[in-house]
Amino acid sequence: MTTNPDNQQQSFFLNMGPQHPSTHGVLRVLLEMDGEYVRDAEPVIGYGHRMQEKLGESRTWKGFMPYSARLDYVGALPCSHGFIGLIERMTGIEAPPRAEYIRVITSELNRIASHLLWLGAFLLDLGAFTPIMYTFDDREQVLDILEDVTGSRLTYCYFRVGGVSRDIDEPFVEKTRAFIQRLRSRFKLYDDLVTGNIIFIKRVQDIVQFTPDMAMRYGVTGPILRSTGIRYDIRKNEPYSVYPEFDFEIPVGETGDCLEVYRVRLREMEQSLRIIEQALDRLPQGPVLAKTPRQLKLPQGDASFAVETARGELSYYLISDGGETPYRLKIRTPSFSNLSPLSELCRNVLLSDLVMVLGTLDLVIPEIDR
Amino acid sequence: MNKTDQLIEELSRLPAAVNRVDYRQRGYHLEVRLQAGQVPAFAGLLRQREFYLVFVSAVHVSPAIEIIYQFACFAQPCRILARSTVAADGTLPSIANIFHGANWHERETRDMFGVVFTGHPGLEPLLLPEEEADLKPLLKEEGALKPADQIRRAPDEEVQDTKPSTTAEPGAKKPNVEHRQ
Amino acid sequence: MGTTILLPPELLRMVFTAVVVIALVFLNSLILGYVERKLAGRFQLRPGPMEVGPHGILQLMADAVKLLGKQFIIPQAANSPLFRLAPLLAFVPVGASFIVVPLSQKLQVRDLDVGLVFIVAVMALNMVATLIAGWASNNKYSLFGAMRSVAQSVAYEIPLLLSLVAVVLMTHTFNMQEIVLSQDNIWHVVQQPVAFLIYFIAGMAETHRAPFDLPEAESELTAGFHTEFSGIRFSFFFLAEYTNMFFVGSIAVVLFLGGWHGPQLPFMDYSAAVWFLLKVYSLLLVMIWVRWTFPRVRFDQLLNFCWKYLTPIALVNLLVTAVVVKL
Amino acid sequence: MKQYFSLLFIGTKSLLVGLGVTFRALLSPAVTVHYPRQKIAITPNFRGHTLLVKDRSTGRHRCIACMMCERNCPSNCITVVGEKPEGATKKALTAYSLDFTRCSLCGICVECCPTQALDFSDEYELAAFSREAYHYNLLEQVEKTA
Repeated sequence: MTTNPDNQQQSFFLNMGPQHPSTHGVLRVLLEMDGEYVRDAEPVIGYGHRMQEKLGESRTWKGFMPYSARLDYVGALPCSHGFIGLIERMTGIEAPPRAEYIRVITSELNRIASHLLWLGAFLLDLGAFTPIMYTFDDREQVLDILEDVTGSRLTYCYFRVGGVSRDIDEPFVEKTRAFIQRLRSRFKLYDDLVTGNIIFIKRVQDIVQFTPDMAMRYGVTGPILRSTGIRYDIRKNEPYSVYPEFDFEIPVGETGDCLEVYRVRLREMEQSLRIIEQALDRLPQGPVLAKTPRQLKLPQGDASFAVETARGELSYYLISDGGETPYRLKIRTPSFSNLSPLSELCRNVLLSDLVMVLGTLDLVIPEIDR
Repeated sequence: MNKTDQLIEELSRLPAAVNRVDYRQRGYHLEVRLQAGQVPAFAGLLRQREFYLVFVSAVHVSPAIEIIYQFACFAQPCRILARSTVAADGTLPSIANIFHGANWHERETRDMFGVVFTGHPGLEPLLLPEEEADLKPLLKEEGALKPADQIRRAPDEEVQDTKPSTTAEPGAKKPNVEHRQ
Repeated sequence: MGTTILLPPELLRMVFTAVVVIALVFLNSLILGYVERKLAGRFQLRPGPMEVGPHGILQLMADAVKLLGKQFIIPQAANSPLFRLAPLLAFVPVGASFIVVPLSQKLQVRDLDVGLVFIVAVMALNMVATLIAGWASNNKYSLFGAMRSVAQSVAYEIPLLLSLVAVVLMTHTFNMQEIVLSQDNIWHVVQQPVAFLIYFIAGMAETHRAPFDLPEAESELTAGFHTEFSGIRFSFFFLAEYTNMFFVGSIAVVLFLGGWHGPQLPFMDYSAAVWFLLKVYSLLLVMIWVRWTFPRVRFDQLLNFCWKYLTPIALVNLLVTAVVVKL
Repeated sequence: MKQYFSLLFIGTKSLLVGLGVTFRALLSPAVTVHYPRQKIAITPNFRGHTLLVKDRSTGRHRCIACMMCERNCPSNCITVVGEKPEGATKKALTAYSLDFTRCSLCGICVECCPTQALDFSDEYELAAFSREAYHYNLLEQVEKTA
């Protein structure tokens, strides 16, 4: 057992990952431990690094489209939404209203799928094996619906500049409505099985505290930020697409502990259902793909586009020199910033708590590493 | 006087060149141009005004690498994009002690561009392996490097007409023949 | 035993019973392993093992064959003799403790007067095996598992013993046969529901079953004390876990659920074991059910629960029992 | 003290409620499909690897070897070879190979094809021992199909 000679206390280092069941991918956390207590937790990232930003520079914007879905593969559609939105913003192309509605519906479905996966995986981190099967049961329904319209189940390439690649039909609307009904009735099951469970509550309540100040210092966004009581959601604060047309709330928590994050995520699913329902009710008729020129150059200059993914703010910043390929494409991913306060958060917590916090952060490692 | 106007005034006192831009075209509200030395003061100001750090990154243009900062605010829709050119010795003051999240962003920027942030608590490689610390993959090659004014949008320029362009596809996209049979 | 010479029929009975018990121990792991996986599947809305044999009943056989065929890897830095010893130490004592468990009036290898004391003593050995396994692996995660196991076992043995003592106070004996016979009219679970519950919870903790599976805790410690074990030696831990479960269930049945008592059957002296096994397995099903429902508790919570809830309640229960018995 | 017992009570109740949920699951039918004995219908919109479509009227593929798909492919996984036979005015397709190991199934090739010569297959059960098994020769495939 190696001990740290510089330290007065007898502490030792523990390598958690890159292959560890609860780091959700190839994340390594270097832990300085004192018994079972974590003295310091330093994330070591980059094992899944694919140099997406360089890929963005070496491909035309059209060629980068499929890559945008491979950032956050659990909630791929909002990521694509951001990239397509950016190109549309730069070129001034507008998608027809029906396409915008479809984008919102599919993005929100994807958000629900992502939250359901998180819910199951989070409980798996806490040692409950069964909930993940129930959430997967629900998530499969979403994936079936999305597969029907996009053609794939995980890494969609569905959004196009000026619209979407395929129109939705009546069976899609029916299936989605049926899914809304189903998920609403399932929340009771999750409440019974998880939310009220005394072991679960004792495991997640008051362990670590996310604060608004910490969120500002580290750029933490998404449900974790909202759990601290700050009502910040790109969909409301810097609305894009047709989000302003819907009536929905941004759920916020109070205390900013992991139980609040959990509650915020569950309530977000309900709000997403509300958005989908309204969008289905008001779905306009018309084309889903605007006429776009086959060769489309990006004008010289820069633009930014931020979207709210399931994990927080994802923003693209593109600089173009007027050529075929972007001159620089910066991708800001939410998990990158959400993970960075880990060392500050996890001081003097137990190893089990660290696993719980990692689960709360809802990390998608390829999105951090890009 | 609303908050944004106040902010613009405070920023100009730094002094920094502040531009209001069209959000619908650019995706941000304010464009700020900074001298390298003003960066910490600028970050400190935004920290007081309760902004959060979106990202720190860079772009390689001639004559020198430009560092890009983006900030946004939880309270009001105000997204700020700030630019600063690195000093001649390739360094820039770090803001990692003001916005702690900048720690990782600056480490990443050092990985990709080799920019040294002075005052950073530990500028080790973040994404790239330590043994390839000299890789700097996002630096442009000789032919691809553009002067800074070629990546700027002209002020008040309208969005370009989206007529079909007649130019041919670039030769660079030709497939690499030896990999595929 | 000294100068006592066993009579041939008695010897025959003992050998027969020993064979039955050994067969039962091995068979139990297969049955319980299958039942657990099947039930886990059913709890999770899936069918469970389906491929090997009808409804997958031969799945555990296939697993055993696979494990037998696997290489046994000893990490370079591991303490080799201890590392080899640990799996055996985990399994043999629990197997041996079945000597005193009365499956029916005649199906008991040896009826010790201090049967219960023997059982409790053997139970404590389990912890040593886990400690040795974790220590010898020379892996930090394994060591965590081992340490957790020791602390957990030490803590939970107290409420476990206190609940057993409550029954002993009522029956005035440590002899397993006599304890069962004393429940001819009424099972102790009716008189001692609190003690039964405490025993059951503490027993789950003793056997490291979820939600108390902290020494293994695969989401935290990857697999805890048996991270480094592979092949047939890994399967010994697996065997030990299921044998342990069966053992804890057996004790519960003997002490609280009237042992082999049940409706009359032909050859009651032997066949009553059916009632015994039925009771044991229904208890084990509850253990499986609990495992596939709850999240894992945290380590400090586990100990808090023991010291703040189980132990005081067990003490109060014992006190009340003592007073009632005395009156 | 009151809190002590109320926590004990609430906690026990919540655990029993949880057990109830899993017990109901035990009694309800499995939701999984016993693959490969059972299969679910695959959506017609599924995107498998691309295929050259056979034109019903001519009985041939529609590819004119314009190279649009090859040029637009983000992953550079398509190679189209077209030659002008002697005396002909148009190029004819002589080889169309798809390196499916690199394909990201984005569908750009299908969309940009001016003659609708490409479509997605519904092939999803893919397994092979070598990479080369996924270097598809689409021209050969389309000519083999009746």
